[in-house]
Amino acid sequence: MTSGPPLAWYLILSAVLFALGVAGFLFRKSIITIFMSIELMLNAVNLSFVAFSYQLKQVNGHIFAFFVMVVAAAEAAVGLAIILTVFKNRETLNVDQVNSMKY
Amino acid sequence: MNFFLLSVLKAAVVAFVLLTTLAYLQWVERKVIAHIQVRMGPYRVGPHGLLQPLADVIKLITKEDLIPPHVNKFVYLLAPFLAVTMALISISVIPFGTEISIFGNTTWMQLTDLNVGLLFILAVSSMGVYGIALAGWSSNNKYSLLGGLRSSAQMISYELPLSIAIASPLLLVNTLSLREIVQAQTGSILHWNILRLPAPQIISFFVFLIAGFAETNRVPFDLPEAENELVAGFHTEYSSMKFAAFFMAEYANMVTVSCMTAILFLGGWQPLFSPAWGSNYVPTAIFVIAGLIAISHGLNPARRLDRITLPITGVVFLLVGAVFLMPAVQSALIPLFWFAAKAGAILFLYIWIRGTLPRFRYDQLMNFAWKVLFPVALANLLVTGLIVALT
Amino acid sequence: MHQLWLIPALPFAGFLINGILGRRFSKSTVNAIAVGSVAISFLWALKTVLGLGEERIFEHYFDWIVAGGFQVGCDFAVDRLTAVMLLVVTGVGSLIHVYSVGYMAHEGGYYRFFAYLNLFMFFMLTLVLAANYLLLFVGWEGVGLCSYLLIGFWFRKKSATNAGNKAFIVNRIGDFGFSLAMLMIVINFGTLDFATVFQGVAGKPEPVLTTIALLLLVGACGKSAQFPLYVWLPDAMEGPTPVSALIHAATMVTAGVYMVSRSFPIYLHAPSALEMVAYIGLFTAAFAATIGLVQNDIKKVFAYSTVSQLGYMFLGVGTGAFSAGIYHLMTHAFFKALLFLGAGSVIHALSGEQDMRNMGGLRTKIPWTFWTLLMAAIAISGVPPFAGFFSKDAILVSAYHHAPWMYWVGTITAGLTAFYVFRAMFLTFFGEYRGHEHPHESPAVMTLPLAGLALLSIFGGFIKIPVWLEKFFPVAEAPEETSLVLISVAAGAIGILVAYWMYIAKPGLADSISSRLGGLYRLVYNKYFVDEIYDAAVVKPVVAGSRVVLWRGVDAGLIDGAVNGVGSTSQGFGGWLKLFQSGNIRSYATWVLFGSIILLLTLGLIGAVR
Amino acid sequence: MDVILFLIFAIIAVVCAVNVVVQTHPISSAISLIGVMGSLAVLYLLLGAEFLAMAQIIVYAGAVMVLFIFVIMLLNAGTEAKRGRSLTAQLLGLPLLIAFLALASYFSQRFYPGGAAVHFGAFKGGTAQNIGMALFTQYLLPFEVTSALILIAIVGAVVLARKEL
Repeated sequence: MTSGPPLAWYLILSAVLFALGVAGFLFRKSIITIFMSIELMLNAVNLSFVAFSYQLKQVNGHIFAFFVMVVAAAEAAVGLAIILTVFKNRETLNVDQVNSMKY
Repeated sequence: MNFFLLSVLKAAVVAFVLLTTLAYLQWVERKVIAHIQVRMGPYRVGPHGLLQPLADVIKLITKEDLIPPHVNKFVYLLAPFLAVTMALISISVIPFGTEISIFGNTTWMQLTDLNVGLLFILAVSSMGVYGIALAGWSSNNKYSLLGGLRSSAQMISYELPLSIAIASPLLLVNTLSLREIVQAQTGSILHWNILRLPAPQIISFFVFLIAGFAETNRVPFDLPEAENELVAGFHTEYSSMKFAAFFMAEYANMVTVSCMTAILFLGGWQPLFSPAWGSNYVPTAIFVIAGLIAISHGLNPARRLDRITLPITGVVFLLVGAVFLMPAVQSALIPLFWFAAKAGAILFLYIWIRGTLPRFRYDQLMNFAWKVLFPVALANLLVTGLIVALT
Repeated sequence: MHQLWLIPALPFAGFLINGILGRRFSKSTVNAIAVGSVAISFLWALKTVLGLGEERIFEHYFDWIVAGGFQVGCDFAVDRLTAVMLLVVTGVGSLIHVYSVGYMAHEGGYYRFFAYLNLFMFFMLTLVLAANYLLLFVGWEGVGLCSYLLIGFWFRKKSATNAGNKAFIVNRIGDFGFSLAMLMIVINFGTLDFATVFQGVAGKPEPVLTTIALLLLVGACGKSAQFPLYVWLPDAMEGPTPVSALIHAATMVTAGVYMVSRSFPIYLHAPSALEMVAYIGLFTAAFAATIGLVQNDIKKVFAYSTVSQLGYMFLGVGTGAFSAGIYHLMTHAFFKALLFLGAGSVIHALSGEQDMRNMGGLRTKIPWTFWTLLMAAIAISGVPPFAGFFSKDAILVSAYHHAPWMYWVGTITAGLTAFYVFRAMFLTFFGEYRGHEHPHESPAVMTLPLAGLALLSIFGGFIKIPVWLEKFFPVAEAPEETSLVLISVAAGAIGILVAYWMYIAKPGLADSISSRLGGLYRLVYNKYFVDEIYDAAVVKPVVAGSRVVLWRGVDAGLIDGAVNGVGSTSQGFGGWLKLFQSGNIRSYATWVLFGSIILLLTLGLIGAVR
Repeated sequence: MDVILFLIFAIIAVVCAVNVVVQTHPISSAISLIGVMGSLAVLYLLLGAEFLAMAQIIVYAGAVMVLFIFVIMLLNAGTEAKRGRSLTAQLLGLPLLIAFLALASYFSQRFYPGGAAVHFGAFKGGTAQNIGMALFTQYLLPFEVTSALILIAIVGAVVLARKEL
């Protein structure tokens, strides 16, 4: 029974995935890839929720992860619609060229 | 016996039977379509073309494996692999029959029983869309791309009514495990979900069936590969085994949907009526009648060869009928017979409809999903829920 | 179960149907719904009352408020007091609904009027049926709302909306008193239920009861237009005349009398408060009657008459003759509704003319209206055996036994009442016609209710309310005294004769008297300048205070200053911070990451310390 | 066995996640992301969250990512452009990222030191029944709010994607 991986491994995996998601957000220019990086971060957080749920032997973490999924689905629908609109109007998917919202 | 060994053995048997079924399903389809269109169908390779599938397989394997130069190679190779894997994987949770014992080991006629078996099948089938979508995209061909786009939109749209249609019978059986779903329908046809009181799921059954047709991209929902519009849709650029993989995936999906229909609505391996009323003799009766018909035709042959083949077939049928009478195998084979009969009936329906119905137009297809099937399934779910809650 | 809830629910249903869908209905449909719902409600009330014995009927529907030990239910109850009010409200209400069909026939917002009227009936019946103070208060506020809506029914007229506002605001003062009284009751009794409160009255200290009773009286003064809160009622005549008849004469304004009578156990244990009720009633009765003497607007005359008669009811209640007060409430509902409806018929006949100086000689032109109105005038003057005679007499007798001077003031007031009512009658119906419109008799749908009310005004006095309520109010009935009766009848007769003498026999005498008593006349004619005093004492300071302190000081100085200060400060910061707004989403993300690291560090350190 | 399974799928997840970031073509990133989600689903199963594992595949892999691929195909998004830059992200990004990772790992280690090992099957509270009970009793209000959110998202997506915007 001692052969299982410690809970911290799951959390570190979650942190690594989250960091990779952040990296994608920071270093990529395509809106779609950035959006996917956000999904990656959400997934990483979900892993933490499920791991904590295991640790506490409660179902609450699952519920949170479930709600995150729902929000992510809604966000994907609206976000992709926004991307379509942006592309239609500016003919680019490069976020660095979509920068008119500034001083 | 070792759990792993047993599992591997079961997997091997199931895989062999499934792949053979897939190959012969195609033969059956060609035959049935041919007879619907007053043709003979495959006739040259083996008696009544029975060896045709084998010939096809050999042909596809030995063909040159062509990769067009303009494709995205990785995705192009991944797509058929994904399609066929996702199609075959779902068979692993389907229960074919009851518990059997072989050489002292008792085991279920099912690879594994998950608590969330039904969700598993939904999950896997939802992954199936990638095979087609990616194939369409990676081919770098506008017909393929259109086929891929169409299929992803179509499959996402029809997944909703499909899922909701599944939800209604679940309210009656209160489990997601496929085995328990079947066990909950024990009894005669009146206990199957399709007719079960207090809320017969007839509407749900038809919604599921129609959405299942769409999910498998079968006629009349075969827009992703509409020949006269898109050449051959998403698999235009595929050849040899990769093409065969798509073909196999389609037939495997058909088998999965048929099995699901049988399990969810038609009571899985449960007999049509109670064994007390003699349902155990039905298979024997059917095989004996078929055997007698074959022999009587053999006595008065239409072709020369039939003088030999038909009586042999008849005798084989009679023997099979006799096998069903043996108490030792009865408990194992009779559930299997019922399950195969139900799934086979649905498969025949697939082929039959392909032989009769024309294809939808694309807007009709979408309208049908969102404006007809979806509300109907939702209303049915609501009514079922109300009835279950009130009783 | 007697299904008491049906009585208010029917008008409410009418309100909902007419209010939501009325715009699309034809007028006859609106009529059928509005009148029908009230009429059925009347029949149901009648059935309930006929089955009523000495015991009260109590129905609990659901718990409305449950907070700890404090509990308020949605309860209705019918006892003998309620029964009188129920029949008056639904009966007179039905007649006035029928009348309105004719009166409002040519008005815009037809369905709206009937929806409001039905809503009023609903709230009034809730008020009457309520078995606790809070539910009564719901009805109380609801009728106030409907009064506001109906006074301002012609909302395009500035004076109408102003009058509505005035009624609403003046009533707020009274309602404030009522609310305080309820809070006092909750604190001292722990409940608002009538039965429980009245059972617990006996053991409570008198100062507490007096405070409660006085606060309730403030509420009653507001709703029943008693001095000093009467000022809204004359202005409320801006509303359509059926509204004046129903709300501002027959039903709503009597709610105060009803409430005081309902709370009689409290008042009986707070004699000084009861005395106060009598003083206020007597003063209001005399005061309003004097104003009524000189008004020229026919509706204004009747409005001051209403205030005066309400003062009578308070006098009756205050001198311990609760049943006499209720008696007068009922008869007053009959003849005052009739007076207003008759006045409405006159106004209708003259296409909106209200000034009596432009009337005269209408006796032959609109005979139905004349004869019915005459019945009401006789009834209010206290001529036997008309309705007003019995009830007014009962009150005066009670006043005599309480304090003889009160009787004399009341009797003089009765004389004044007879005078101004007949002054109005003579100015309107006798002499030469002084107007320009062509008078025409009202349709049957208006005259039939007039006839009905006229019958009630004549014979209504024979419904012996004091007998009906004999066991309800544990107060000894004052013995009848023939001499007192004769004196009060004589006062009424003298009033009528003086009116005849001044306006028929010697026209012009009135003008010469008024010019001779110039100062006094102007004082009375301008209603003792009460409105002006209020304006100077209350309204002007409030407006000025709002302008100087709240607007210039708080709003412009403090709030605007703070807002502008925040604005300019942020502008300063923003000039520096805008450098971060590069429009590049990835640099934003970097800063978010930076912030989250700091958060993580902080939380982690806190966790490590713990 | 648990360790081996964890390591296999953790490595797949990390490799796929790295792939999401480094691939220049959106489709490749998307396929890699599906890989991450699939391996996460297996990790959920190991943690006893069987319903969530299936929901992960159905919702994320089966619906959300299909939408992504659909949009990529629709826009025919090609390889990422080289133009454009963000100085802040370029300069600060990497150090901050490393700091974040170090902190997160340090605190995870610190607050959950090695002892609590994860065994498959030790926690059985993640069945559809458990989730359903929690969702429809304790979390009913959030659940209903979620349905409103989804409705709003549908309307928003339809409005945004209309042709004449």
